[in-house]
Amino acid sequence: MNPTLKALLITLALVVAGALIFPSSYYFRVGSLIWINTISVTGIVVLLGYVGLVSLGHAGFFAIGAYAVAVLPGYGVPSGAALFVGAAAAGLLAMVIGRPILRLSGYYLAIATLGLGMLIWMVLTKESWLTGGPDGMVVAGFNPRHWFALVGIKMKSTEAWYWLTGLVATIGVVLAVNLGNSPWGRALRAVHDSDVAASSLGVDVARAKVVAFAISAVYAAVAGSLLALANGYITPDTAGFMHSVEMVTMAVLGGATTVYGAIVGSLILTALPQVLTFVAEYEHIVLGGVMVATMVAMRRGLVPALGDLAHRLAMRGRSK
Amino acid sequence: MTLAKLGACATALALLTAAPALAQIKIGASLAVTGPASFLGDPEAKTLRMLVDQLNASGGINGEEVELVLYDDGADPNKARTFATRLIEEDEVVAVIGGSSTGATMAMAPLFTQAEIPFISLAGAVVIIDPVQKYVFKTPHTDKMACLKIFEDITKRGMSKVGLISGTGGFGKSMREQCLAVAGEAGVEIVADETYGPGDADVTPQLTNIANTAGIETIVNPGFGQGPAVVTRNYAQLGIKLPFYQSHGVASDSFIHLAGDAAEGVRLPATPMLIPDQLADSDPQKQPVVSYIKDYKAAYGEAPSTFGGYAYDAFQMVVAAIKAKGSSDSNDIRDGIEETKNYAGVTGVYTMSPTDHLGLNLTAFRMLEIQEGGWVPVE
Amino acid sequence: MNRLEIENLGISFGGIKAVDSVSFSAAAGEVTSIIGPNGAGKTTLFNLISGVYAADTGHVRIEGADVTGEPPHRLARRGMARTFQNLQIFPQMTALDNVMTGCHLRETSNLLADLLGLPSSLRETAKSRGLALSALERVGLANLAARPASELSYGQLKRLEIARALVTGCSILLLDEPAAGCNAVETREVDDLIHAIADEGVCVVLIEHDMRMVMRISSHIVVLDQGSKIAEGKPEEIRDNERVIAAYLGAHGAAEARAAHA
Amino acid sequence: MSELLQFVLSGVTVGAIYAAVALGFTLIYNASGVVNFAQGEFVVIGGMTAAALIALGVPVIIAAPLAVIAGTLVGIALYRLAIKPAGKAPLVSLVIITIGASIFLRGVMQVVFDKQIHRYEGFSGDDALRFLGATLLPQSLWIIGGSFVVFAALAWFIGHTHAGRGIRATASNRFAAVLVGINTGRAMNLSFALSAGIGALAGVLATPVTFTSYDAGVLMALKGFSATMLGGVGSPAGALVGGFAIGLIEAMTAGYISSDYKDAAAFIVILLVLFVMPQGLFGRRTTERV
Repeated sequence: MNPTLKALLITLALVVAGALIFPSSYYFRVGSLIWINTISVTGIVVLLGYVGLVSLGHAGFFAIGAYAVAVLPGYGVPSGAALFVGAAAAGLLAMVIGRPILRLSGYYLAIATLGLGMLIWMVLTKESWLTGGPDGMVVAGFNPRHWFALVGIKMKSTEAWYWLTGLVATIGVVLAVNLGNSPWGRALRAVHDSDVAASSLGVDVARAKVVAFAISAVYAAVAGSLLALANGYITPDTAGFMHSVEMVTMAVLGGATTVYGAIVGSLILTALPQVLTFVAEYEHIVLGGVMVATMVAMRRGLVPALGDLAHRLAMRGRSK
Repeated sequence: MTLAKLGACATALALLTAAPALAQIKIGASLAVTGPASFLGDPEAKTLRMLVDQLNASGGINGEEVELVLYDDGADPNKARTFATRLIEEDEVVAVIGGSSTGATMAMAPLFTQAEIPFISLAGAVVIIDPVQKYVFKTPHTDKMACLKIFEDITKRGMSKVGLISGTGGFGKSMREQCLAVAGEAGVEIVADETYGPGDADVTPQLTNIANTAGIETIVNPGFGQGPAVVTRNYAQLGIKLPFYQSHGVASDSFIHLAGDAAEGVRLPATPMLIPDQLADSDPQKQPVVSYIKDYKAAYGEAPSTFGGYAYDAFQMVVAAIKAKGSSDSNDIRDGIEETKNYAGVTGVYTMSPTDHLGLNLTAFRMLEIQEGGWVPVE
Repeated sequence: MNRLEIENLGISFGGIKAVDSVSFSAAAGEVTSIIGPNGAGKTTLFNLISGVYAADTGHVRIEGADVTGEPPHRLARRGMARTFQNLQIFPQMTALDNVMTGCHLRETSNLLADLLGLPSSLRETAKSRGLALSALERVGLANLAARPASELSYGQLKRLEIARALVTGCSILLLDEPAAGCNAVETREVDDLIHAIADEGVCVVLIEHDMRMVMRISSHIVVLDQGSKIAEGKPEEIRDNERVIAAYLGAHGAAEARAAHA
Repeated sequence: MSELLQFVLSGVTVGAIYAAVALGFTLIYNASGVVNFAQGEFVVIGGMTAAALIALGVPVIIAAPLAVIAGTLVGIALYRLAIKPAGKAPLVSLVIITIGASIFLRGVMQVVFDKQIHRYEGFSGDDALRFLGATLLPQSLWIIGGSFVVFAALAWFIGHTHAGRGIRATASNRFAAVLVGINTGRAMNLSFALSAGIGALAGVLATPVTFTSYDAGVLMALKGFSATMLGGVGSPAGALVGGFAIGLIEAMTAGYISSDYKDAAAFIVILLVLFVMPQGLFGRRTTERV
């Protein structure tokens, strides 16, 4: 099947399936968080899975999107437009800062991106006249149920958010799949496997890296905007180090080489803390243990590992 | 395959969150039991668990048992909002206590307002109750009140030039801004304004700058956690002799323990919980303070902190409202809380009204001074 | 004017001259071979020519234009392509995708079209697929097109790299031990392939250890030893050059050379 | 003048802590190529264990070595249970494994110890030393001395002992090291044990000044990682210089520019240095083999 169509159908099917089985608004709320995370993690897949660059600072871009919809409406920009401004700002910042940063490799790249994220976090924390400081700020009301009401569909806010985030995530996944199978995508994946070979084929490696960095920054910013609007409140912690780590962990746990890894990783790491509330005291132990165990047992992540398993079973079935 | 997993996951969620149907009255809580604000959330959670056990042991409210549904939001507003949804939709609680932090509180408040469930926050910032929201209350004093109380003491001692050194965490930052805002009306002047990070190990550069400021008469340190203890130690290390004020953020014995001898002479506004033995027998707060401390020590082997006291008062007001109204309907409880009059809690004496969802005034704060490793009221 | 001209090219690593002032030129339609014992600096020379390393001294000219210091992707635009001694394939891609990546410079769709999956992007991909399939056909790997590159054998990967370099439409092709890991039959096929490429007018520069192959297909041979050029000339001149035989081939190699001569 | 001296002393005290943490990063990186994000937890394990023992009445002289041993054991466990089974995992997997391990250890400490902030008295008391109008806690001298002793011991160990050479050989080429008969498993075990021990020692020395709590490791790891990368990963001298540099940058910024942005200043300097020197101040410049 055409990979674009396949991605569209699978993601949409998941969105619809969730809506069909969720018994209450609470589930829709968790569902929309899963889709918001899917969006930002899909950006990580483009950066890490396609090009092989590790960023420990993407929460900074996420927060740029979040604060764009929080701050700009106060200056007369409507929320919808603010989302685009935030995404553009994140993409632009990524392009400007990407050139010098992406020359670094390995752990040096990790510390540089980490530093970038921390700097954004610091600005959001200190400049309280604009951002409300560490306690955060209210995000002006925006409710997608009104959109759905316009076309005659009545639903609760949490459900409307679920559908909106699910649809945006679907678009994000489809775009990433398109990219992966396109000329640019091949260039990016070539850089992942061997930047020397890629450049010998005419790929401008520095530019390819910057492009992927910017694309993933835009994904993070869009996710950030949606989270801020859905929560109605935002704090600088969205830019924090642990949030950056969380995004990368979701991608790697699910399988960073494929967008389906982004979906599965977001699903597991978003739902897990909710499941673990009954052992709240041990949540950290379980979460850390899951991270270590998954990486040790399934280095490439869940989706590729399960894919391999299915492949092997199929082979064995055939040989019988 | 992924679909099946999602289904399985949802089922697991449903099973795990399905609560036993024994309890009659469900009270929810979302607190920062772990994470950077755990020294708020941890004693708060312990207090609530203890109070619920006590209440049920003595027959519950109006013969009905109380169940506490408590989640750990780690002071993360995003998590808090999810738990708020869960408390409303899944757990169907009639009232909610919590939000240890301002961020978590503000993220949850709109949901409880919409669901018409009374919500008593345990966080400090004044924005929670100003402007008043119908379903949102809080028990801790505001940081603005702490500033006013400190400035009142400063002017009483004939000083006016103040140096601020505040933590960059939510508490310190918010209180710093309130202090800057009310300085003028309180008759003091902020002549130095420095900050430090929550995990900083040394703040002698900042303190050196403050001490070298011309005309400075006293120093105020808004903040909580370990920061103020580091500041106090550095203060002693540098040999600064100016009068030194801490905030209610460190009103617990562990501050004296961490700061050691350096804490001698430090003043701070605090609740009567720190001085149970020095309260007059006629003091309406004496009885609740003494019994809370006794019970908490019996249950956990350590003294409760001021923060646990916020949870104590919130819970008692909810219980009182249910008893007074003879109903566990959310709107009745809300009305009951708003009608609270002269409730003598461990934090202060509360009188709520439709225009005041905190119900405390400056008298709730006692100005204390640390002398010989103990708390002494200076008024 | 030769298509590729190397003049006094040199680089040092930690005080050791890995390549010391090497000069030679290579013409279009010919195969120029670079030989020398292990550690002679052959691959380092390739890395200098193709822009992977920045040279300390000397110049590289393509069609008379000085391209010294240009990064590899610019040189690729000027028509240079190469393969690698230590394989630089894209193991996570299929064989076909590996070769399609070589079409990068031919592809003209923009990023937005690629993200949105617009027809212009899909057309480019289809065109590249066609080119890549015929290149795979040419190197004899068409039947493995859909296999992940990581599953191919060493000899197959060597040829995969050649196919990938070919689809760039290069006018200068640097081949670093293309026949390594090939059996006799496969070596013969690679041999024919290189001949055919040169006959199309491509300037081929070859590093190879298989002396029979070098003697058979080279028009011109450059001999390196310890970073310096010690001889240069036509195959027969090199074969008979006593200095090369003594300094480079040694006793064992001398016997081999005589066998090739016979 | 006394102002400047005070800022320097503050920077050196804090910098010595960062340097000690960074030295732990360096050793593990040298042996395994892993930057261990759980390094901060070793520091906390050292501090918390010492604090718990001292609170029980154990004298410092016994509590401190026990705390270091506790850290060492956890380090070996980390290697055996998480790093070794991961084999030659890519960098990002190792980052997640070590961060996962740090979250895990934090969870364990929260249960084993508590969520309170802890401190014990400085080894030579808490009375400040004064000279030229500036002050310094005696414990700062312990920390500064400790970081230099660790640095010297590490340099000697790696350069001049059989086991140390084994670690170095394992780092540069594990396969070749096996061929020449070096027990690479032992070298890896040793480097994790030593590194954790260094971290725990840093915690034991620093806790009277920095205090400690179950979740203090995140900040320690961040600062130590920053110092490591500024100095150039893998270089003990780089770790030492990086640590002191960051401590001094923070103190000077707080003293002369703005305490609000002192942490930002450190990150800005790191970014600028890396733009000019992509391998840090003392990092090895490598040429890619193709």
